[in-house]
Amino acid sequence: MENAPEQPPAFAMVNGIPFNQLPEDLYIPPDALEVFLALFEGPLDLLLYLIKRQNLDIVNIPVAEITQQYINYIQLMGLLNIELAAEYLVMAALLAEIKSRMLLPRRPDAEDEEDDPRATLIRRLQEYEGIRNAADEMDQLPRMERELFATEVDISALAIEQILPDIELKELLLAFQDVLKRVDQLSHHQITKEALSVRERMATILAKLEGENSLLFPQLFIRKEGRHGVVVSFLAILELSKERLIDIIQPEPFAQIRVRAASPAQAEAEND
Amino acid sequence: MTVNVDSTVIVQPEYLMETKRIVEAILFAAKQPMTCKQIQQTFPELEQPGLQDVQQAIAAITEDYQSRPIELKQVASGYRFQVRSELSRWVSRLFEEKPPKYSRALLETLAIIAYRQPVTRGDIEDIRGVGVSSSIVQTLLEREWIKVIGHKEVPGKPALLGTTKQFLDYFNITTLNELPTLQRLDLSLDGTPTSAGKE
Amino acid sequence: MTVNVDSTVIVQPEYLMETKRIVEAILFAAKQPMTCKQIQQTFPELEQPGLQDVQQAIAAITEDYQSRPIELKQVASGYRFQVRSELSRWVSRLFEEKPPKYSRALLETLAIIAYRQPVTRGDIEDIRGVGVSSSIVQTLLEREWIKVIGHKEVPGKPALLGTTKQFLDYFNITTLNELPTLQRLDLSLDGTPTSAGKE
Repeated sequence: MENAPEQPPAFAMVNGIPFNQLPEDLYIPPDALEVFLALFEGPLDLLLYLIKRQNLDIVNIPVAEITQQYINYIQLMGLLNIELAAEYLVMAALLAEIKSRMLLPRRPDAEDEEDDPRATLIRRLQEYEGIRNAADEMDQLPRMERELFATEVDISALAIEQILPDIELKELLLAFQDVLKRVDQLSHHQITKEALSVRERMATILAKLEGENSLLFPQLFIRKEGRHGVVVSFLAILELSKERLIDIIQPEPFAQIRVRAASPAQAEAEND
Repeated sequence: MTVNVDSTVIVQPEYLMETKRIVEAILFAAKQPMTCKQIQQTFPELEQPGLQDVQQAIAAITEDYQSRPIELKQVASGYRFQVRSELSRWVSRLFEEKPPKYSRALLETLAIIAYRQPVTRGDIEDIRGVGVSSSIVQTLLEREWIKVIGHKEVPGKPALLGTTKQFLDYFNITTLNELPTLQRLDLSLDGTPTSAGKE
Repeated sequence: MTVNVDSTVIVQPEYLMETKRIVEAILFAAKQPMTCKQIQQTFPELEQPGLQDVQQAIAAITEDYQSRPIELKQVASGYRFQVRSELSRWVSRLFEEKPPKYSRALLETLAIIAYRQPVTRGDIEDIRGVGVSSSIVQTLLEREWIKVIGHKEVPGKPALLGTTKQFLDYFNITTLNELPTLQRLDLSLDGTPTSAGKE
């Protein structure tokens, strides 16, 4: 870098410009810096970044220096209103503690690594670095939907017997009862044999009219059903007419009454 | 392409081989049938082969798979690989599952159609108080339990649904009159531990 | 069936259809990788080939597709046909949706579960030094890359997470050993750096 030699290494490179200080100068678009800082996955990630940036070995962290840089960073994040996870502050406290302990003279009998205040931190950094690298490498593995694609071979030519669910008549009624229970205005007595046969006849008549231009009124009755059948058919015709499903036409006075399906385009009947 | 067998073996230029290879890969990866045009346009813009090249590749691939248990087949919307039908017997067990159960919504829809026919989808929604998914209606149509028996003369001309002869056959009854009524249900369910019954 | 055209065409009785041909059809028709055992059991009960026959058929099929743009590949949960990765450049253009990109947070979480399983959420947070968002764990569970494989016997009984076969399948490998080696520095503080350890 062509900056003054005394200057500490840049905190960040934004658009190729080394960034050394808290953003008092307006060179750096704060948004860009924010994006950059938000990239860190946590305090360990930030620490690793600071160490790697100076080509330092994890096991020889210059704690004092790194602590200062780390604190500068989280101040910067605070200044930019980046939501700072509590973990960052915990780490700052830990670093400060290590730093202070490093300043104290070591007891001569404490040769153990256990007593080196840096040991735990270093172990965590190493572990995290390993995982971070593994995650990177895993991301490079060829994977489905990106480098690899399943073959899609159609099976519609196969005769596959689909087993369809069974239902029982009772279930149907139970379902209907549940529906009725939910609907206040409908009450049980409406579901009588009588009403049902009218409903059925309505369906039969509509089916009869399907594909026909129109039918003569008498054609909708079946003589051999007798009086009861005639009444049912008649009620069905009236109901269909009321629901505007059929038209009843009499072209001129005293002419034969004809009935036709209300839908003019018979052809549509199959597609809805 | 292998067809004109007039002794001269035409050595294919390499770029043609490549095209064939890519076309084959595309056909295998595609989730629906592909037309020549669609295959052509799957290539990067500056590398698109002519339609004729695609056509030739398809012919060559079809030939290559002549002896295999899958075939490249032309259907209405393009070409696709499919398992040959003569293998049904062996492959079909892959797809045999336990019969699923119909949903509450489907049962209710069918019940409403049976007891209230002819009804439109709107009617069913009014009665149930919730929307009726088209997949339910579709399932019932495919099962041939219901059919469209007309159209209502209102804006949109909604289809009127009713039950079919197959529906009656399935439940082993001859007319809708034989559908159980609620009164009868109340009697027959007396004492049986179902959710229905008395209020 | 194509024929060696030497005058005598032997019509094969249906039940003699080659095992290999059927295995190939099954592999193409199946929607997920198939183990030898699963392939064997797809055959009708009285015609099931030995596992060794299935294995042989798989070897022969793998060979047959050596020169084609698709390959028969073994992954964790069995064998599957897939388009060779060198053709992904063309094939990926079939799909409008870009393949999902996963965040570093998700990948790191996944890596910890893969390399350190079984782990609790707390373990993951310890290693990463930062909280694990539940949406990441949720995403991984939904993709069926990880699953709960038990509960730790500590207060709160936190779930222990591990990876699934689908995870290996997705990354095109058969076992966890095929994951990239986890490089770890030694823990010595005496200044001797980097004797790499393997997991």
